[in-house]
Amino acid sequence: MAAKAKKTSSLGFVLKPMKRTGATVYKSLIAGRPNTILYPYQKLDLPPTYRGKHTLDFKRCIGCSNCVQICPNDCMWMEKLEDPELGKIERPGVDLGRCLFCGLCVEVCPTVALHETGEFELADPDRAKLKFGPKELRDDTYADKIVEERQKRSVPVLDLDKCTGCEKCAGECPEMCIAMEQIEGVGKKKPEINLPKCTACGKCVVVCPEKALTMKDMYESYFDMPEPKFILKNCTGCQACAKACPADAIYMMDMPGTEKVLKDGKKGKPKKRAVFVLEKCVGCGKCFRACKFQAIEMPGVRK
Amino acid sequence: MAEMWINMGPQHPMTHGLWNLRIKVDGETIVDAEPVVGYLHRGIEKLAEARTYTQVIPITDRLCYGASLAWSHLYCTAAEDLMGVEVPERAEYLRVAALEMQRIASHLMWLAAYAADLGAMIGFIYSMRDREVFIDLLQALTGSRITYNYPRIGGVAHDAPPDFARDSLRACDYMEKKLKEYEDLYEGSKVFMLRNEGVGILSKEDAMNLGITGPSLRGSGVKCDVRKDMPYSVYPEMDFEAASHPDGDCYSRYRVRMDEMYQSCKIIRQAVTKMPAGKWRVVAPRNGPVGTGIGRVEDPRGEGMMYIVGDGTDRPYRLKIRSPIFVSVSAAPKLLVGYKVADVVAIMGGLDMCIGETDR
Amino acid sequence: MNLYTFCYGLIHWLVDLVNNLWFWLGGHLPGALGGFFTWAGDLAKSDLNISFFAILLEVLIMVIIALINVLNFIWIDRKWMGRMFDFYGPYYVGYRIGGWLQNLADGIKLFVKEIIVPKKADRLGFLLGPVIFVASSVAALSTIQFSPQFGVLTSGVDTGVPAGVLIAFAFFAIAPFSILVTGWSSNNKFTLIGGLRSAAQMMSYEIPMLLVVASVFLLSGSFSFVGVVGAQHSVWFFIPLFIGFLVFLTCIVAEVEIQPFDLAEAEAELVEGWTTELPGFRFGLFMMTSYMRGYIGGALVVTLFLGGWQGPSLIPAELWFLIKAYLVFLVIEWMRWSNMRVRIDQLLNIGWKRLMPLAVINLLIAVALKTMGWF
Amino acid sequence: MVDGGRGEQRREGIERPPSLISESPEERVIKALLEAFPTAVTDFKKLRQGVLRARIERRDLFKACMMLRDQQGFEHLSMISAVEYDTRFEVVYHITSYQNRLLVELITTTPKEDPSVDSISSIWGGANWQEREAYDLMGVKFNNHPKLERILLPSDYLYHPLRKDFKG
Repeated sequence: MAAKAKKTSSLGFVLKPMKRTGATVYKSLIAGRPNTILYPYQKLDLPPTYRGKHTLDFKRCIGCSNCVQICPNDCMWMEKLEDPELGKIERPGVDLGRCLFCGLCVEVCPTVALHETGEFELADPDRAKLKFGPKELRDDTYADKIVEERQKRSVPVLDLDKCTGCEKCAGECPEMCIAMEQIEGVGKKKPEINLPKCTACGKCVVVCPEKALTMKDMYESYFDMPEPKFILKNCTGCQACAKACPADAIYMMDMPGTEKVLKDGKKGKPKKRAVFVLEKCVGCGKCFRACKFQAIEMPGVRK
Repeated sequence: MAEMWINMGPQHPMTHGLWNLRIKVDGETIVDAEPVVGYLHRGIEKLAEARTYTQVIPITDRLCYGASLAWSHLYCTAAEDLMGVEVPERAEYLRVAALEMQRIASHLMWLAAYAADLGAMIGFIYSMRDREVFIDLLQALTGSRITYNYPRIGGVAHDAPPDFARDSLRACDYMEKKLKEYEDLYEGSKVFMLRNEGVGILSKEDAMNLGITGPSLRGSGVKCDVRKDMPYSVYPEMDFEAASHPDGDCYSRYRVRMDEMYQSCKIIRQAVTKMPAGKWRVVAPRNGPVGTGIGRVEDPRGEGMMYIVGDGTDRPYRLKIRSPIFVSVSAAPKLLVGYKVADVVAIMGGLDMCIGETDR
Repeated sequence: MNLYTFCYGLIHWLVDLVNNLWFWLGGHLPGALGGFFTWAGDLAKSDLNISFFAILLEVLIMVIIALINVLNFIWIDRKWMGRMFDFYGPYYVGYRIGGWLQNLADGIKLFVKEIIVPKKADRLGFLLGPVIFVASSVAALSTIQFSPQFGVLTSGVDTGVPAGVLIAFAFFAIAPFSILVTGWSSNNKFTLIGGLRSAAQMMSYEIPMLLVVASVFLLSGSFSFVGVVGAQHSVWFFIPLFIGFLVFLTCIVAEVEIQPFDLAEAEAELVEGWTTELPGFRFGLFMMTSYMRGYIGGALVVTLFLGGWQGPSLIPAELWFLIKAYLVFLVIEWMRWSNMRVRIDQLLNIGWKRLMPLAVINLLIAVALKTMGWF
Repeated sequence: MVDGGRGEQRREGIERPPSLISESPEERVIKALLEAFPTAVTDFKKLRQGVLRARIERRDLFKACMMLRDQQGFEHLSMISAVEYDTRFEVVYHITSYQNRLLVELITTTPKEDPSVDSISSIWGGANWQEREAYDLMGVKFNNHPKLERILLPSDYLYHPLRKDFKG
């Protein structure tokens, strides 16, 4: 290092570079072939991580719109469709003319329904043809074919409709990671699972008499997703959030003791409230946007 | 002939981007120079204020086409400094390996442009051919060829592919063989030495005072390297030297970059062999705290710095980017005056211009 | 039988064919009209007329052969450059013949482009400059002789044109003038600098080149192609005049303006040099002509130093000449693609301080050889 | 206080005054700044190894920078960033010393009605364009700057786009 420059003699004026180029000619003309490939006819192998055009698995996608929200360029949108198999659904579409191919949408997808394939020859003279709606992106077999890199873990998932609040799961858990929590206004308890401590032993699932807990493979999220905060006094029980939730994490439960007394003296229906099962929450903020009464707060999420 | 102003740029083969160098020539001798930048101003600092911390990463990739990984890594270090996130060790090793590959790829691209500037198309083609080796490696690692979007706040996006270590070691061997070839091709040629020795001389004091950083500063005999001075990531555990050369002319800047490629090969070898197993990513908080964070790395072009101000929301309040070339190009009059028109390409090419980061 | 006698015979036959009609008309038409036709027939039959058209035909044949050669040269250059750069070169256009048709495709593409004259350009100079460039190069081309029998000759004797080499150099040296005119009239600073560089380059390289040529003339004692090549019967001149050979090769590279010395069109600092403003086919013509000049340069090197058309008589002399010219061209291209461009002051330094003394030394060697009576 | 062996790793070329090796460079800078400007310098903090932060009144900025360069060996100005807050602008100077491996973050505040600080482009030539950029994008004026013009945006542009009140 820091050596003085090699003294180049005048004889090496052109001969040394010519020696090197001559060696290349020998390599590419006589001993072998040139380094390039004849592109439209030969193609390079792309690594499996390559980020090209998107595909969407309709069966895995739950329509949470996380991909739309994380897109730095706003090039994705949710489209409402009717599918003969899946009914009324919402699925994302991509405008590849504006796409950065950053892959954040694939990373954030909670069910790994969205993938990026190795297809890169996307040029088209018509800009409108670069807009790929959900139907053009659909490929229900692609996600099963590739090796998944995302870490999966089995976690017990609660179906609150079946749960009676019997506390058996909390008693069985060897890691003591299930705590029973009183649901305010309902008078029932629900198990709250401390996911970081859970070892997926499955004992709580076995012990549950109502089969409300099931073991399910969930993908670990790489992102710190916002969690909804519920404000009971604003809730009117309108069910908008439960309908909007793509992950079925919101249940509506009756609140006994809030029945209005009707004119004929009978009691009417009790007021309902939303109950969140946060283990299932994907942090999409749809409930927050659906709620018209400021009963759900999500800091940092824009309406 | 009377003195006249010549606009070299915005569309000119010398500019490697979109900027304008106005030079005043007396015959073929330059008597005055004035760089004009701003043609590629995209307002990345303002864009970042409207995006969440994660969404900024692919935007910072667009700062420089030659070394996009270095810039997204810089952003991530600054954001980690702001949030206080600890990065897993495997992620740091992966980052260092990827960064050094990026450095080689960037220097090769510089070499390609420099050779083409001096008239040797052969250097352009050979450098681009060998850059492909590292681009392929980075493609397998990150999934993309130019804008990698690989570092994340709190780690990296993917784990290494299965044969990554083997391929990297092979690529390093290949590269060191090829670097010898380049030395014959350039230093072995008298014409190259004629064009480089004693051209664009910049003294040590001037270089430091004008804010020139990176290989151009080390080419003036100052042995400073952010990787050594304020070590980040796992650079303290790597055994390498900060290349420097005392002459301060174009040849010495060239020599520094060539030596840096050797050093980078050395670092890649160490990084892929020492790489521990484990997690490569931790979950970073969504909302940054109130406060400031600063990242300072050795970009392939010089000292890259970012200054983030957080206000507690999920978006940065202010992101300031220090571009090494923005400062270096302001020293153009000092470098150019007194030399010939043909030396403009050697001197400005020797600074490794990248307009994406200059104009932001 | 050489090219001149062949052309002369052909033209003579054609003239006779036409003259039958003329004389028939002259015999049958009355009065002054008939006399006119007879006079015209006599004029056409005259030796002056036939030899004039014979030489024109010769030039045509030579230029056509040269143009085919130039297409070959471009193709070879591209393939050779491609392999040197580790890629295939032209491949798909004319797939069966190795991409040979790519040049034609490029030519057609340039031909259909619009011809744009910059508004503030000097119109006459701008339009005429490239024409002079092309015309002088073609004129130089037509002086090249492939063998004593094959070339633009003026008599049936195989001694060639007297002072043919001198004429070739005279035509060859016109080009920088046209470059200067084009560069100035384009009204662009880059073209102006390119033109001035070209003028400076010509001034400094023409002198050593002609000194070396003088040494060759001294040894061979002749100005004509046949004389120069014939003098190399026993030993090719590049052996006794090795210094001169190197100087001449360097000067030819500089005159042709290819890579180490292509300062007039240095694309890095001067965009495209003096051709910056040239539109469409004018640029295409310039590209073609620069290869043509490379071909002339190679032919001159072969003639002066490498024994011309001499070689084992397994293959015809004309082919020997072409093979040698192609080889010289390949070496020049090899040098071109492995090297960088020098700066203008260094170019002049090399020209005046290195090549000039070497050329003088070479001339002294030639004088010494001549006085020793070895040649 | 000997600073772990870094005294031995002196750079070639740049001489460090030998009498000062015994002190840790951070402490030395703090001491010198406080001695020279006892009232102007506030809020000292060592952020991490080799990084210092100080706030300084804008009236003494130029003198402090001069002192840092001439006496403390800060040869290089890394970055000038202007940050807008509700009532003030902060101009942040990151100044580097190659010989001592130090980075000082010098923060100076200027009110919103009169956003101006002294130009330090006569101290560090590298500050010239960075100050122009800060003026261009944030509207902070630098007194005694040789050529305070817009640099990234066209010269007839009306706004300072990095200010928070600039919308699209």
